[in-house]
Amino acid sequence: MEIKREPVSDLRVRQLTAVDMLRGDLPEEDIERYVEERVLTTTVDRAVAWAQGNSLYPLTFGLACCAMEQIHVVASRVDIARFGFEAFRASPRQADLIILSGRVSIKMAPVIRRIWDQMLEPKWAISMGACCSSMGVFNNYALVPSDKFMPIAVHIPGCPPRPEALMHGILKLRDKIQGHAPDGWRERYDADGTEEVLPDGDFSSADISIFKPGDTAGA
Amino acid sequence: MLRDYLPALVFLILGTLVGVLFATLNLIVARRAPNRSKVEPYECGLPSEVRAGFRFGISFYLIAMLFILFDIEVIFLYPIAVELRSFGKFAMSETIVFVILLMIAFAYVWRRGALEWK
Amino acid sequence: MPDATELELIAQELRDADSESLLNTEFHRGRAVLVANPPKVKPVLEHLRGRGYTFLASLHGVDYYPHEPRLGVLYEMLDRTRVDRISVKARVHTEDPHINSVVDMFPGAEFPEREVYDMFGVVFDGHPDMRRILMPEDYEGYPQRRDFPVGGEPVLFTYNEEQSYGKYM
Amino acid sequence: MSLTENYRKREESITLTSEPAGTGETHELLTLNIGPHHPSTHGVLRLLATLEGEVVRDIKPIVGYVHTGIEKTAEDKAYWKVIPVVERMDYLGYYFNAMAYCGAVETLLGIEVPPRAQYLRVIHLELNRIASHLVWLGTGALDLGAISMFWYCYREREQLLDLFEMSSGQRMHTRYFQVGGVMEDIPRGFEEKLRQFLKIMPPRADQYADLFEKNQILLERLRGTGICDRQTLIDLGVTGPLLRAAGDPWDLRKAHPYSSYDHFEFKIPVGTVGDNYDRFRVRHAEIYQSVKIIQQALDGLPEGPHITPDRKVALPPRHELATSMEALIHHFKLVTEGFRVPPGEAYYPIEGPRGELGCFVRADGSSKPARVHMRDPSFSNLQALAPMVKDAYMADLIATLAMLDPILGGIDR
Repeated sequence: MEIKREPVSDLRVRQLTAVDMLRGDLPEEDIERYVEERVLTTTVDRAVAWAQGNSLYPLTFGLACCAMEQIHVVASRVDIARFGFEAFRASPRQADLIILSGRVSIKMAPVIRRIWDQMLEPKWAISMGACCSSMGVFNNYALVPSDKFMPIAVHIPGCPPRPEALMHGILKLRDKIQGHAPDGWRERYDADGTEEVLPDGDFSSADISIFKPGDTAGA
Repeated sequence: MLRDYLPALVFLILGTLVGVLFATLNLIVARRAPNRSKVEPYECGLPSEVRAGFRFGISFYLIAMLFILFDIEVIFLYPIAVELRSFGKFAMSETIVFVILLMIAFAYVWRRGALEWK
Repeated sequence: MPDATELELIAQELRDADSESLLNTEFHRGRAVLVANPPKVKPVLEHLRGRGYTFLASLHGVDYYPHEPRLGVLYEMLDRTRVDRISVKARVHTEDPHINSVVDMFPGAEFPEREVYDMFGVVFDGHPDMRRILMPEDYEGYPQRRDFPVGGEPVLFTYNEEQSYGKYM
Repeated sequence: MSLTENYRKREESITLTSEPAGTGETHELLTLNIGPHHPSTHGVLRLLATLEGEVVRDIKPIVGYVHTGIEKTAEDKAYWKVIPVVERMDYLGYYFNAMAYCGAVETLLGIEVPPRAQYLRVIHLELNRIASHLVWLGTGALDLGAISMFWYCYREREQLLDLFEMSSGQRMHTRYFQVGGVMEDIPRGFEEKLRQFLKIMPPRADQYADLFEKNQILLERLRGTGICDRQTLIDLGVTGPLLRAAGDPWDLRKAHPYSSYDHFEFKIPVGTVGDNYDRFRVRHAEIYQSVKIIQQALDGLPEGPHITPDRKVALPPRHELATSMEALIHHFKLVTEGFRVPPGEAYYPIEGPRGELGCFVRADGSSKPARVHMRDPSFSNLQALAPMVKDAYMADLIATLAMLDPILGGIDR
């Protein structure tokens, strides 16, 4: 009489391999594959980057009209708390992301540089809005583009950018922190020949700072 | 006899270990990149206006002491409140005496006007 | 708004009180302006306050660049009971840009006068705290004057990429 | 002498540390910067406060940290290109800035705004007043610790910005007002959405009142603090809710009606004591009045053009360009050089959410304004901060600043 054997379930197979593995008579490469499936191999940096990326503490810092849209990012519709960034810290000592939301006047630039210097080390800066990235609507004597005195990680266009745009910018920063940075427009459209012509020598955007760190002339 | 004090000893050691660890871990692991303005005090983004030899007023100290006094009183009530049934009547009366004593102190402080801010 | 005739009446009163206090009166699109002689601005404002214009709505500077005297200071007076507005204009040269401050009559004029000094360089004598208000303390030049360049960076194109001052710091 | 010492030397005139450490009755005087970057200064305002223990003895507001030279940029643009620049001054009352500027240019040009455009302008002005008051209420209560008020206020503000986006395409700085009227007529679904909003707003405003009136801490902190009598406020040039809270019913919408405000029937909330609690009640009551105005304006919205038919000032509609030659010439003239305004000066005051917002425009006959100056209410209201908080506690300073509702974009221009 034919014993009706039910199909060998995947669970059954896993139990048998586990038993063999425990008894030690699993062939060599099967052990390798067995461990491979179960252990998430990573490096310390990627683990730290994963943690930092997912829990950025922004600084309560608003300059002008973009700050009004930045407040909307915290409000209930475009809720930044879904991604873990809603703990806005008031003091630069506890914050690791500064969102420059608004126009940076020449009187405010040394103050911002000083706050940036007083933030602790894994720190990033988002320049929100056209006025902050490139003096936007007011190309005049009173404004300073923020990447002239600060290393900026993400520029967000718009005047003011929508809260969703700021959210998108912060998520782009998170990808950048976690190692898989989205490629900029030059890579996306492989626009070779439009690279920024920088003078030779090692050159980081913080070096072209008009105001030396800690210098508050005019504050 | 010594054995039943072992948990307290282990608890003590673990407490100090964790305390010291949290205090010093930052000094060991943290990435240090000091610059001129990072070491200066943070005062709303400007060089601090507070002069070096500034002496805080006595009222702050007074308020702090009063707070500690009455806060510790509340902390003492917690363990009693948790295990009141097993302690029995004696603990209840003991707590009442304890609270009355502190109420007297509170009345004295209130009448002397130490709570109003000068 | 005081209509043309009432403006002339006020002007006539002022001239009777002090002959060279008023230089001219302007009436355009319903806006009455008394052009006052700069040293005599305070008596004119005092007289207007007597007539009921007790609220100094606004005090601001204007640079009449091609026409001399260049720097103008305008006082917008408001009579709150009759809801009536009149303006007083005083024009000074850039060589000696001095005018009396009205802070003792209208305490609200302190910030606007500092702003006119900051933007145009008109010094208000008798002002309690004559300093720049909007620009940094050590900023040279008066930005709002017509001959002050608007500044800002030239927009970079391929033909003027070389002169971009961001690069050759 | 390094720059930092030099900085302190030059700042001698404004810091009180130059005198020897003056001692008050019980404490040594402390000069503290409630500076540009501070959670409760509603923008980049720096208050140089001299404290004696917890009591504020003297306060010096120092502004200019967000000065953008807007008035200088406006002199470099054609008349109708100045509107986006001027709108970014007081970034919570952008419709008011545009209204003041367009009013001034229209008086200079002497053109008549069609009634439909006036009604549309009143609707958007009052919606913007509600939005500005919601930001004041949300962040003001946040400063005093009532965090939940922030979430409720910003729920309504999101709906308001949806309405702005529906009528003009953008949430903020919409450039909806044009010289001579409004840019576009309102789309089809706008009226229903606006009526829906008007139906839910008053009950929502009652919710704010419940959150505020039953919160004993807030009432304790607001009643009797930051009092300033009427005469000092008038001398300092203060207008708007601050002056109305002190008992003076001065509102330009009633005193000097512009843009057909006299067609609507609404009341002016006026306080009695003039303390922070009255300021809250006045602004909160203004939300209801604005809803009433919008309701009447929406019901009585007249038909007709949404912008002045005068082709010298307003762009001709697109479909006309294909057929008529004059429209093409007008279009070309306006787009390239813009319209010229005959020489003259105009000062056009309107009632902003914070007080009298007057725009002074001087025209020299060219197609660019020779001078644009905005008399911003917050600029004068900030001067009244010192008498309000003299000899008050530090906590009352924060409450008074929250109820003063300064907007630094308007102060620094």
